[in-house]
Amino acid sequence: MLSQPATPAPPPFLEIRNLRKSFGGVQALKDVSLTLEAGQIYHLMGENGCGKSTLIKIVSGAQLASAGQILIDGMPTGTLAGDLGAIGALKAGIETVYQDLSLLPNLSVAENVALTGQLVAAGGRLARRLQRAALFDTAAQALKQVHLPGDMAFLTRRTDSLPLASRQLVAIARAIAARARLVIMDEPTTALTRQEVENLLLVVRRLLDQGVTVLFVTHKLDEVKSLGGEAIIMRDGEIVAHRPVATTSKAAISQLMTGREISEARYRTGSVTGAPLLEVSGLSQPRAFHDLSLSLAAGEILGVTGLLDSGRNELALALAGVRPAASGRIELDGQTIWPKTPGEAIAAGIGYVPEDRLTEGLFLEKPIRENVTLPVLDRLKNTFGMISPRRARALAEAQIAGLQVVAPDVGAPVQSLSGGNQQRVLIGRWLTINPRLLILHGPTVGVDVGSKDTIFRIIQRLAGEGMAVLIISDDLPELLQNCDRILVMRQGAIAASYDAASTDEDRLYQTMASGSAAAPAREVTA
Amino acid sequence: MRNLDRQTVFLALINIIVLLTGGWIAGANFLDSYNLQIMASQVPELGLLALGVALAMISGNGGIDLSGIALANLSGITAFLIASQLIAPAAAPMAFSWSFAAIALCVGLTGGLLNGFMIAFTGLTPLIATLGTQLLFTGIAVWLTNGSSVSLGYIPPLDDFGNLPVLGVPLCFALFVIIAGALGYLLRCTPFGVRLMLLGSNEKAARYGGVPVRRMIVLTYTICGLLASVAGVVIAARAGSVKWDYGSSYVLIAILIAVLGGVKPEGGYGRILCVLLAATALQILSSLFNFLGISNFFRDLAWGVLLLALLASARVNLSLWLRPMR
Amino acid sequence: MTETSLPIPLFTRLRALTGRRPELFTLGLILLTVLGVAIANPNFLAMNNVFDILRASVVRGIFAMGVLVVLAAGGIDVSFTAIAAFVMYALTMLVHNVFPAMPLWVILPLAGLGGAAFGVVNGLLIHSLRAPSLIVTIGTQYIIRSALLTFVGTALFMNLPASMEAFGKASLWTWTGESGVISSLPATVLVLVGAAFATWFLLERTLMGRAIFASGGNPDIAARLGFNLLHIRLFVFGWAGLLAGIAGIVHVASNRLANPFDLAGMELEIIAAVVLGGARITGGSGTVTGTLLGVLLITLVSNVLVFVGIPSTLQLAIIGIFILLAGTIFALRSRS
Amino acid sequence: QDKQSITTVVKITGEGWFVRMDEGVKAFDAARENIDAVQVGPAQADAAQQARIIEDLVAKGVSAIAVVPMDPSALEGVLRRAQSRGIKVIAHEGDSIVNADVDIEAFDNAAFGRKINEGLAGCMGGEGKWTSFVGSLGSLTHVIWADAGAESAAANHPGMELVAAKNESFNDANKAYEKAKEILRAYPDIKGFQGSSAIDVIGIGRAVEEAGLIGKVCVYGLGLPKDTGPYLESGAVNQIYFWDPKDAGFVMNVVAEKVLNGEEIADGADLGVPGYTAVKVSKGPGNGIIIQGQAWVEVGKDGYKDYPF
Ligand SMILES: Nc1ncnc2c1ncn2[C@@H]1O[C@H](COP(=O)(O)OP(=O)(O)OP(=O)(O)O)[C@@H](O)[C@H]1O
Ligand SMILES: Nc1ncnc2c1ncn2[C@@H]1O[C@H](COP(=O)(O)OP(=O)(O)OP(=O)(O)O)[C@@H](O)[C@H]1O
Ligand SMILES: [Mg+2]
Ligand SMILES: [Mg+2]
Repeated sequence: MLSQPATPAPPPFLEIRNLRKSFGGVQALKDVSLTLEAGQIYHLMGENGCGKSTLIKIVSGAQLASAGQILIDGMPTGTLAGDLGAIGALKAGIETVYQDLSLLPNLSVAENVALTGQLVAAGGRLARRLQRAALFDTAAQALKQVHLPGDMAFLTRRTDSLPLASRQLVAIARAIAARARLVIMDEPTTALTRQEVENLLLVVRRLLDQGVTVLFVTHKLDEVKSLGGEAIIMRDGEIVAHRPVATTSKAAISQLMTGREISEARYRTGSVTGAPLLEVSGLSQPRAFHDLSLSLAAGEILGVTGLLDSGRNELALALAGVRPAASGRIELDGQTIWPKTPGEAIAAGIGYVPEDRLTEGLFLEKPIRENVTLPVLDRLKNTFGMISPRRARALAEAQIAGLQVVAPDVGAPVQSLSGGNQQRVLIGRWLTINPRLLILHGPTVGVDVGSKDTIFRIIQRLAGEGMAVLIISDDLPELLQNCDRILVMRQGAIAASYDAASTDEDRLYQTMASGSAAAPAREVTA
Repeated sequence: MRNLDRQTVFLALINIIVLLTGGWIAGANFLDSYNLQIMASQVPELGLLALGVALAMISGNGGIDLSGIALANLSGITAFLIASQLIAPAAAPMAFSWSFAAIALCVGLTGGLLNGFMIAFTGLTPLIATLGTQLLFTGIAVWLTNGSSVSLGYIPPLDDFGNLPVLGVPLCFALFVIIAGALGYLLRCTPFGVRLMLLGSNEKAARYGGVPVRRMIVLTYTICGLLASVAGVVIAARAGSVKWDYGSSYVLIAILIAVLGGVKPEGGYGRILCVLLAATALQILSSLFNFLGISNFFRDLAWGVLLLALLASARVNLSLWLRPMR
Repeated sequence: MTETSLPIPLFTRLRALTGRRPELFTLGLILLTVLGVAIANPNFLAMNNVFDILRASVVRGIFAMGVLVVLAAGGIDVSFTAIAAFVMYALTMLVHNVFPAMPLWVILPLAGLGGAAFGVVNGLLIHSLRAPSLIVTIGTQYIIRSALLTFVGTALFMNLPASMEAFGKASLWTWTGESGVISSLPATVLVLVGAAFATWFLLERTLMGRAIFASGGNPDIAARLGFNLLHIRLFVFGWAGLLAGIAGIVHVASNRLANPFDLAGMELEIIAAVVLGGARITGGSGTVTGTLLGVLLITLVSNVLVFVGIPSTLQLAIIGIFILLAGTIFALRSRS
Repeated sequence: QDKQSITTVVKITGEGWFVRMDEGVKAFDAARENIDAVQVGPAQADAAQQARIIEDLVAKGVSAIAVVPMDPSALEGVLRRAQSRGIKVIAHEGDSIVNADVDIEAFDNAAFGRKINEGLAGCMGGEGKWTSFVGSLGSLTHVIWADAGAESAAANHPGMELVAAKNESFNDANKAYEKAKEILRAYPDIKGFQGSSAIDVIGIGRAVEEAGLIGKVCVYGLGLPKDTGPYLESGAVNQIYFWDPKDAGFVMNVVAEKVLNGEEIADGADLGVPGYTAVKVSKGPGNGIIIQGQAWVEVGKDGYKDYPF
């Protein structure tokens, strides 16, 4: 399309012609054409539900296209892309690191890294000897390239026992081991801390140096900028722009994606009005955090960040009653509370939006109505102990209207919604209990800029209404844009507290990542 | 929503079609009120057990209850052994019957609690847990009776409960319908039911959403136990005797009915009305086969085919054929 | 958090070991049981007992190998006993009526083939109906068993072909006790050894084995990684059927009669044995050694009660309690 | 006039014993123009399934039901309802049933038990340890045979010592085999076995054969000629006792016909079937009567081939 060379040259590595895909009535892809050259990096960007994942799934053979063609080195792979099949795509050198990493949890690291290679060599036929020695060799070499240990102890570990960042690298090592020519990564950095992201970007650059083509899907514009290459921007199942990253500003990309302007400015406009609402003192949990103290006022937005093992997640879970702390004291509005289950936290007026909305938050095949009304079912009872359908519907409708959820009906299953709308349904659930304290854990993970904008506005509105909001996140811009204060956690303790208006990403990041020896840059006491 | 209704209608249609076909090929006897009553009074034993299985399946996490019939028999046996010590059946049949039922329910409650605790607190998969308790309950029943059947003798109130029609409806069937109705109400209309469905659909999300998971599981399996003990009372009333291996073929049939009734074995979805309709459909079909003198082996074959056909029907997209040709 | 370098307590180390190798735990239970029974009745350790327990484990063991493979791939099969009954009965009749001189080395592969055919149909149904394998195999169990009884026959069949008769009587080693009672190690044990070795090789040394564990861990991911789920399912259920067919013939040969009503209701007990051998019922794990130990454990528990002097009326309850206790310890251990 | 219909309900369809009984029922059906006689039975050995079949027959409105009960007490309720709807009930092997018009026993059960034990005692020379097997403790007739055998031994042969009495085989040859092995292990000096279920002797015979004890241990009991044949040939089973289920099936229908026609069956009556030519009639536990024949057969290695079942 746009970057087609004018002179007859060797055919492009991968060419997609007029690809279409529809699910029932939904046109996920409408006539997508695209050319990828060897050794280049491409960023596939667009709002939630614009069709990025669908495009990737078709190229990697996981789904069948409705119409269209895919050519590799100028050779058609069949009239329909799906003819490639998973094994066909792998054979053609296309490796995909899916959003969920696609690691086999119960198999060892070595098997996860090197099994695909043997499977492809066997042409997908399973009646073959397992080459055990080769398996370990290949895996060890590939792991070396992503800076993971290649010793027997690590090679034989089950992958579900690894930390997330290592799993991400194992997935990339798999692509290396398979000698992929095209590596597709679907939002690989959503769950990584900045250090880990840096590490990953390094690996990506090395892949490019080796002549591998990379197709990168992300919602984080900073990463795009840092990697360079070409931006492919999708909207509503179509490619609306294809331009070099270097010459396109972040604002321009946002606008292309959403069709409207998104400000980069701080959302936080209000100020803390209320008295201290949450007082945590001396909170400890072995192997997670120790002697934490913090306070949060009504109407205040407090951010908490830190590396993955800093104890921030455990703090969130402890306050939400999912995994109670071992010792310490939590006071909410002058009352001492000690939530041992989520139910008790809810009763105390704490709402918790978990990190992973798909597995921890939502009931995907259930209607929006039930997803929203879960915490207040008892309140919807009429005199016969029966949930009043009218009241349930009214409540759910009020919530999704207030949060601008785009949905046909509150009876529609949540899985029919896009990521940003799903997240808003989840927030809506907690608003039904009018929480005194709302804990948002990674509120915009995997959410596009447009939806982010909406969610941030909602958060500000809630704070304005006097709710105390605790945002736990590793998305530093998000914290800077929304919070009054930001606590940085490190090795289970609060390393520093910053005034969000007067600090920046670098300083936060240095505090997070500096060793325990280095003193925090500047302590601000609230 | 429309999907749900389609299934109910489908099952109701099966009931009607089998009934009418029966009247047509097996003669008018098949549709006379006596046979309808007989069929109705045969439904509760299996129907109650199937409701228990359905409930366990809905709760998710591989939920299933294999111990139902074992617990039903144990309830009947224990209730008879204790009640006949307390009250002479011949002297005070009414008092005996009520205490029999009460003791049976207590046993069912205890057994259900045991199942619930095993599953909720030890992390044992329901399949293995209820297999273990199935053997345990059966074993206790064997031990209590030395393996022989225990005859209750003719106790009019119990016998009436098992067989007497009131206004044309056998009492035990009426009880079954009332229980099913209550259960359906519980599942569809109360916070407990909505939470159970959500729990079955995504346990982790339910826990994060404040659902007391363990309490729910214990409660669910306790209800299963109670249902089993009611089945035990019905069996005792209808057979006039109790034995440890009565209904040994019921374990799989109860699962069959639940699945035919559209309960999702992965959890999170199921409708009591459909289970009820599946139970009656199976009953009518099996009575029809008996009327026609068709071999019982063949009936089992038909049930297997029916199950697979129903699973297949969920896979077939009717709109594919209904769409007009281009 | 930094890990302290304190010496790790023995208990923790043991737990870590049994976490990696759950079959060690099963072995421990077996040793405990044997020890307990031997203390109660020292006669228990006599050679003929060992033979008898081995003999009683053969059919269970062959079945369990098939169940292990199905469980590892994330499925459950309850139709294998029906398959075994069908194959053993139909094949014995066929051989007797048509080829009475057929040698064993033809009969056993034929049985395997017949069983595998049923199994492949199971796999096909499970794949195409996209329904839980427990439910589908309940359906096929009904169909297979009632087809056998409706169309093939119902009567006990005593006139075994000569080769099967000889196979059932053959012994590897004979031992004469002081009272003149002879006990022998049956040749059928060899079939179990063969089945176990083949299953081990399959699971640990072939791509199919890895594919089975992969699909048991997470089928969607396995499919994305290029593993053909249809092939895996066809193979897994085919394998279970194949072993079931062979187990059926072994059952007939050692029982010296073919009864179409036999083997019914054994399926859950065998699944329990495999689970007690360390395989998770949710799939993705399990070993051949563990499974063999699990089978041994179940056989042991159901055979020793007389020796300890427990009345036969209490046997079922004891086995139930045993499954609950062992299962609970297993579940608690794998959770921590 | 409507044809009369008599349905025979057996414990389980398809087992050799009841297949043979079906021959009798079919023969009766062929012999009577105006009567429809068929045999049905459940697919599983489950009392519940048997009760359901009878209920459906009651609803269908057959003239008479002849039943071989799986568990007599589990059928009382449904049989009472059958009788209250005017259906005649004939039972076989269920002399404890209250709600039956007639119960037919092939013989006096206690005498049958004694007879088996006499044979066993003769083989054992009246000396040594012996044990008995029953299908299940719930099978009334099995228990009567075993108990009568035990009484007879105790009374007539003080040298015989009964050990581990009434082992349950659950009507499964393999279970009988394993039980027998256990007994052989626990009592190495055992001399005799008395079986009750038709497959008991098959399992016991196999255990005896494998232990190399043919000729040293005596095996006597109920058995079917064709099934037990190989063990009779090898000598692992010495003698089997049975009654012909074909005759039993026929005679049940004959009695049903008589009851339907309102005929009295008096003591010493001749039912026209071998073994039932001079039946003994006594009062049953309910309002019905018990008819007893002398229909037992006893064969060893030489005679079993005369019986094709
Ligand atoms: N299996 C499916 N069935 C029905 N609709 C689907 C299916 N998969 C995707 N869609 C729809 O297709 C459209 C494109 O989805 P896709 O997952 O490709 O979006 P995306 O750009 O990857 O979004 P995100 O940024 O949230 O990951 C959406 O409207 C989605 O609802
Ligand atoms: N070629 C190899 N190179 C390096 N290490 C290996 C190699 N083959 C096996 N190993 C490792 O050596 C250890 C023992 O290997 P072994 O072949 O006994 O496998 P196992 O899984 O322990 O046994 P089994 O397959 O019988 O269950 C394991 O930790 C295994 O991962
Ligand atoms: Mg996506
Ligand atoms: Mg006739």
